[in-house]
Amino acid sequence: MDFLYNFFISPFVQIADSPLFFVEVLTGGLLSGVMYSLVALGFVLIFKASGVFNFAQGAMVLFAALFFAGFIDKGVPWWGSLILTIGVMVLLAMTIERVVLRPLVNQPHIILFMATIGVTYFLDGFGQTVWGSSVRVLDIGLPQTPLEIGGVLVNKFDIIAAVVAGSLVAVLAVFFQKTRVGRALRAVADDHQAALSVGIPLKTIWAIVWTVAGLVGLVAGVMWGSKLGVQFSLAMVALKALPVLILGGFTSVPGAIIGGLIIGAGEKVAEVYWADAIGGGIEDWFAYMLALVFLLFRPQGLFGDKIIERV
Amino acid sequence: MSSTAVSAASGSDAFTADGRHKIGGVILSVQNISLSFGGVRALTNISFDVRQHEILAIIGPNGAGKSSMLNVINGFYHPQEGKVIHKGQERKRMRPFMAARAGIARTFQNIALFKGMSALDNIMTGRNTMMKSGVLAQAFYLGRARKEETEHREFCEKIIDFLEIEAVRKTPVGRLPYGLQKRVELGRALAAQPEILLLDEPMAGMNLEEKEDMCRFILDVNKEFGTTIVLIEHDMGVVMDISDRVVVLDYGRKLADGTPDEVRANQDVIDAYLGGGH
Amino acid sequence: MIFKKLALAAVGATLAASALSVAPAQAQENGQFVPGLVYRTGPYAPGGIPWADGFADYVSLLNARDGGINGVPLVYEECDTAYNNDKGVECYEKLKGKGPTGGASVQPLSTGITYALMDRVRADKIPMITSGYGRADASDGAVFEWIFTAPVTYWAGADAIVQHIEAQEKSLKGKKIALVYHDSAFGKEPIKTLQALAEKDGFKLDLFPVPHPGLEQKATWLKIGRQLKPDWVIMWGWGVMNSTAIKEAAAVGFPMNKFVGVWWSGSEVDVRPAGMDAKGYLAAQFHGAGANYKVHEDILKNLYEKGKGASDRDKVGDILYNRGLISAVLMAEGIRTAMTKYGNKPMTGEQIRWGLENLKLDDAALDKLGLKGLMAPLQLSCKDHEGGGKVMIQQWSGAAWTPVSDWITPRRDGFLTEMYKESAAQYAKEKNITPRTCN
Amino acid sequence: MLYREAGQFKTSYAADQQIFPILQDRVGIAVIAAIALGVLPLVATEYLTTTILIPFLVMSIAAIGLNILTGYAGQLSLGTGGFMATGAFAAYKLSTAFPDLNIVFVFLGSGVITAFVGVLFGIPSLRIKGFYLAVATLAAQFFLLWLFNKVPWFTNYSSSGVISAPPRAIFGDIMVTGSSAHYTAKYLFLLVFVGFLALAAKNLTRCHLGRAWMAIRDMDIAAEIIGIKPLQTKLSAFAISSFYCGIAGAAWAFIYTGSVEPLAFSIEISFKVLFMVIIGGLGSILGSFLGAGFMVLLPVILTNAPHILGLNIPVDMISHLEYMIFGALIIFFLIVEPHGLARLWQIGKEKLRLWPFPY
Repeated sequence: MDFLYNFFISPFVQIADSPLFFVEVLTGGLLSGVMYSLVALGFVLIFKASGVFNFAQGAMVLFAALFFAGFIDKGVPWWGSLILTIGVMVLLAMTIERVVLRPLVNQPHIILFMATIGVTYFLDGFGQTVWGSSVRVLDIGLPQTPLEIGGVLVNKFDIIAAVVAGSLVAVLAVFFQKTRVGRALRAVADDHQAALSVGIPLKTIWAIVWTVAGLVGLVAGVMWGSKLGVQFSLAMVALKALPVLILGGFTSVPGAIIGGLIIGAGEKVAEVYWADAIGGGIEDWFAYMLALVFLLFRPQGLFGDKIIERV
Repeated sequence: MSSTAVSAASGSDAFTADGRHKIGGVILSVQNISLSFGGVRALTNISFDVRQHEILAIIGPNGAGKSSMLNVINGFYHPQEGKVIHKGQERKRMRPFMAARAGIARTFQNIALFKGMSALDNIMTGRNTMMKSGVLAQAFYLGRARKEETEHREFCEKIIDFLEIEAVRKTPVGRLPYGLQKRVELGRALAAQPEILLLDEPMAGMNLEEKEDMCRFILDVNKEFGTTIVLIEHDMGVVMDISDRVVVLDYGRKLADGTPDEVRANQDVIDAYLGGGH
Repeated sequence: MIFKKLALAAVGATLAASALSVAPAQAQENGQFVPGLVYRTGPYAPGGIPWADGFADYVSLLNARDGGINGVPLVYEECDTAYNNDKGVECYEKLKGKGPTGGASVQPLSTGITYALMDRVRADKIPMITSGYGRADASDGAVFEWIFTAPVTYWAGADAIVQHIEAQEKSLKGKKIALVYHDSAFGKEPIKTLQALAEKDGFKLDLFPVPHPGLEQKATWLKIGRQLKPDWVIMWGWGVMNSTAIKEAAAVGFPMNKFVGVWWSGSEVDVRPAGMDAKGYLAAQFHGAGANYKVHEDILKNLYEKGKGASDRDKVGDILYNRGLISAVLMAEGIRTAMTKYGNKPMTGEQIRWGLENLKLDDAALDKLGLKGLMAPLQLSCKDHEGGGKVMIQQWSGAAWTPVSDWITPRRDGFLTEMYKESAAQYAKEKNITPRTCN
Repeated sequence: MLYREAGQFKTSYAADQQIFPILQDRVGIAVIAAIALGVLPLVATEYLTTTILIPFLVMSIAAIGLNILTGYAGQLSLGTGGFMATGAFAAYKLSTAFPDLNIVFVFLGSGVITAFVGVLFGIPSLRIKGFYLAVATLAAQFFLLWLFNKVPWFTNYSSSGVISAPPRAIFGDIMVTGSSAHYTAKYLFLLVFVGFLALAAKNLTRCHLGRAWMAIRDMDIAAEIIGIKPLQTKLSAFAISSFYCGIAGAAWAFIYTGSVEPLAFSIEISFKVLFMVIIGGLGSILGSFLGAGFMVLLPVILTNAPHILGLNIPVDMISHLEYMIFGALIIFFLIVEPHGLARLWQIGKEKLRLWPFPY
């Protein structure tokens, strides 16, 4: 009985009691969801263009953040570090394309997936070899102070993160819709062979898409890094992005954003209101369960390409 | 070959002079079938009967809805209207595996073999529905499991002999040439000892010699086991030679239904189909 | 293709060859072998590195300054566990048999590895020292013959923190205290003690588990800071969870001077990433901070001025560095005590256990070691493997940790000791251990 | 020449359906079994047994389990760690609730319990496929760990949430778990267990259940059309795979480490087992062993290699290098032989049939 009350009644009583707090939790959740979306975006870009489930995206976030923070620590001004890190990420994308993807072209998806886990290990080791394993403080002057808007407490940092994510999506949209390279990327995403037959070089496209994913990783790395400090644990944000990915669909940029918002808001509301009923610390699995429930109704995610079965 | 495949018919009056099973009553009947995919009509108001022991060909140009028709018959597609009556019983909405268990087997237009498995294993999967040994018996290869494996293996070896693919029985089918894959697929369907066998373009992409072999196999199957065969085929020569009756589809509608000679004479068919290409 | 084959053959051959030769090489040196299970890599490396440096530096100091312990040199070898249980076991198995007498003692520096090694050290007769981590009930030496929890356990730490809060609040009756903890064996250790204290002192305890690794705590802190509004928050965190918690606490406006972390949540690496938000944050410690002790002077003079230090010079005296140092002191003094009975030669694990059980570090001894003020006096026995260590509360000023309390003595008699005994008895029953009799 | 089957004629289908139809294979297996049972226990040091042989055997069970699900039935799973944890905690509950229950039945029982849990989390596989399913199985991984962490009943209300294996014996007084168990006894007990499990897995995969799995893997729609029930087949794969993973988890907790907390079965374990399966060879029982051996040996070798070569590299650098080499080797192996070590072995055998003649 207690459980039923705690599960079905008490949370709603609490929400009704203090709607302002609910709004606060919801806002907080949506804003942290944006941070997940930032990471999920990188996954989507690569999957869309090459069908590779790039598990190394988390490691790329860490890698980019390590180099960025590392250059700043070495006394390079932030814009210099940014340029240098972009250079590193371009180099990384080209290397991955040459060393990993090209020899594995036409292999089953699971083999490519495994290869990206190999890349994850390599990057984790390489980044730490170069920059060490200690925490690096990354202060790019983002305010952390709380802000009250109409009685609702929000964090300035989270708002900035949302703005950054929004701009990133806008930039990506322009890139995909308006530029020649972007259109080529979309063509490749739709049909590899058709793209090849009209003369779009797959290798270049892959290098470009990995670069773009690397840059998205850099943005995510800088945001997460200035939140948590740059350290090994940053690579684990990938695990927060995966439910976002399946919820939104592997192939959809808007899906990554909407998925992030749903997951972020869902897990915060659940943790605050339902922890009494089922025990706390549920954020770890709740996002996955939420995504799973959505998947049972839409096996391709909210915005993923429809799966057509035929014989 | 074992005679377990022979269904109801028995006695000498069940056979024709050349040793075929006499064509019997209606075994499967499709009535007023309409099927559409998100507004696109694939089949419109189609009705025809399949009689026991006959070879029925479904012909028609590309996109006429032939494969969709087979998919309706074996329960993979669910028509919005109409019904399928199998052995006198109207069929409820069902999953495809139920059709297989009710004695309807098929092959596919684009070969749908299990590429990672050997030819023998592919054919053995055709008999999976008949194997009942439990997990533990299988795990330790004891009693029933061992007996079953050996018995069914013997049956499958007969099919392998019949289809003349002894040399490749242990080869993964992904490595076999196209013609042999088609044979293995036929073998897999035969292994289930079906009453009705649906063949979706069994001769597509074959050279003359391979086609002749395949025709021989189809006729032999029909003759030896009395298996009712519904096949889709583009090669008019083949269709007219081997089938007892022909159903002609065009743009999801039925144009004609009758013996090869009747169909050949049908003006609609000549206009829509034969008149064009042939 | 030929290249491929050659390469494969080469890899295969290397694997085969090395597989045959992985058996641990026996150390030839005629010294006391000291195994070091450390983690300088992995998600918790920021905390593992300074500890390992402190431990290594003290061992090097003994060798450089005194030629070892009573003339027996210490042979130190590290193995990286990456805070990973199976790697920890592998390291332990690799190092335990080295040297003429085997590993002197093992300090796994992880509650998970501690659990994984508990059965093994008993079978191998190697003392395991878990300073400020591991199982609290292992303080009962009658059941846990080979495990030493000196100077303090988590339960003692929890009690000391509550004592400090009581001292600030005068009375705890009706107060609300929240525990934010790493949802693991480590984080759950203090719960039992705090629940007992809540009942005794009449405060209300709320539990907030944070799933590993603790990157996201917004919901937790919204609940604490905006809904529950407790009087105090206690944190049992580790790794990235700490700095995240401090930031989120600041984001909901929770006052830092009402926020106390356990010693694993109270080092420089935890507060620095949080920036100025962390100013005023409190932490319980069982040792002092900074490099202003005689032992540091010796380390700087004997090691760093000769370029032989393990760490950066400015990191000497960091919280976790000092903790590693103290862990090394306990082991070294255990060996030294053992030598008083068994002679000046490399000691076996059993002899070192005797040494640890007869270890007495009073003010005079600490002064002689250059540790006066860095840690509280200790005395261990067969029965008591914790030794009466004390806890102090320190505050982060934005640049350094400064003490804000005196040494607090955890209430062991009649409270913690009883709890240790009860819990140890249950363990003994489960494991079919007959407790030995201590006299 | 060495590996020639010419002259070995099969006169019946039963003979052709033996588990190892070729004489040389039978001899090889016998030799391996003799070494594992007779020689290794005598010569292996404690270090070799406890840090290489035992984890190798434990991980082999898990790899066979995952190989059944992913390699044979084609369902990609990242929930192995969660299922192993289920096995460990089930074994703990069984052995503490029924102290007189023989350890063999404790292990089997924990496998059965895990099988049920596996079926539960396998249900979504009917609708969800590929990477979507892989990520969805992470729900099992995280939820199960959380559950064991959260509900004190699973740990018999231990305050820390850690379980440790109670001492148990087989044949009256030979201890195989707990601190007083001799490492050789543990090893032999586990070895026999693994032997039976591997044999069972091999048999299952060559009987009709195994063919149904592979049919679903290779082309699920065609499989359904020829009469294979997709739900039952997928769930049976989840059940049997989880059975193996459960026993692996129980063996991990009881025989390898002796005590565990749920975090020991974190997602890293799931990835590790997946690596074993892929490096060893999808759809190969032998490959499961090869993969497990590779993954257990590689880190040990990498950690010890600098020492053996006489290089003095700081431990953190070794660890970093280990990561890099590990990652690079995985990519290297995938590029050179995406079908895994088992395929390499097969190619080797084909070469040996002809050797020393080129054709």
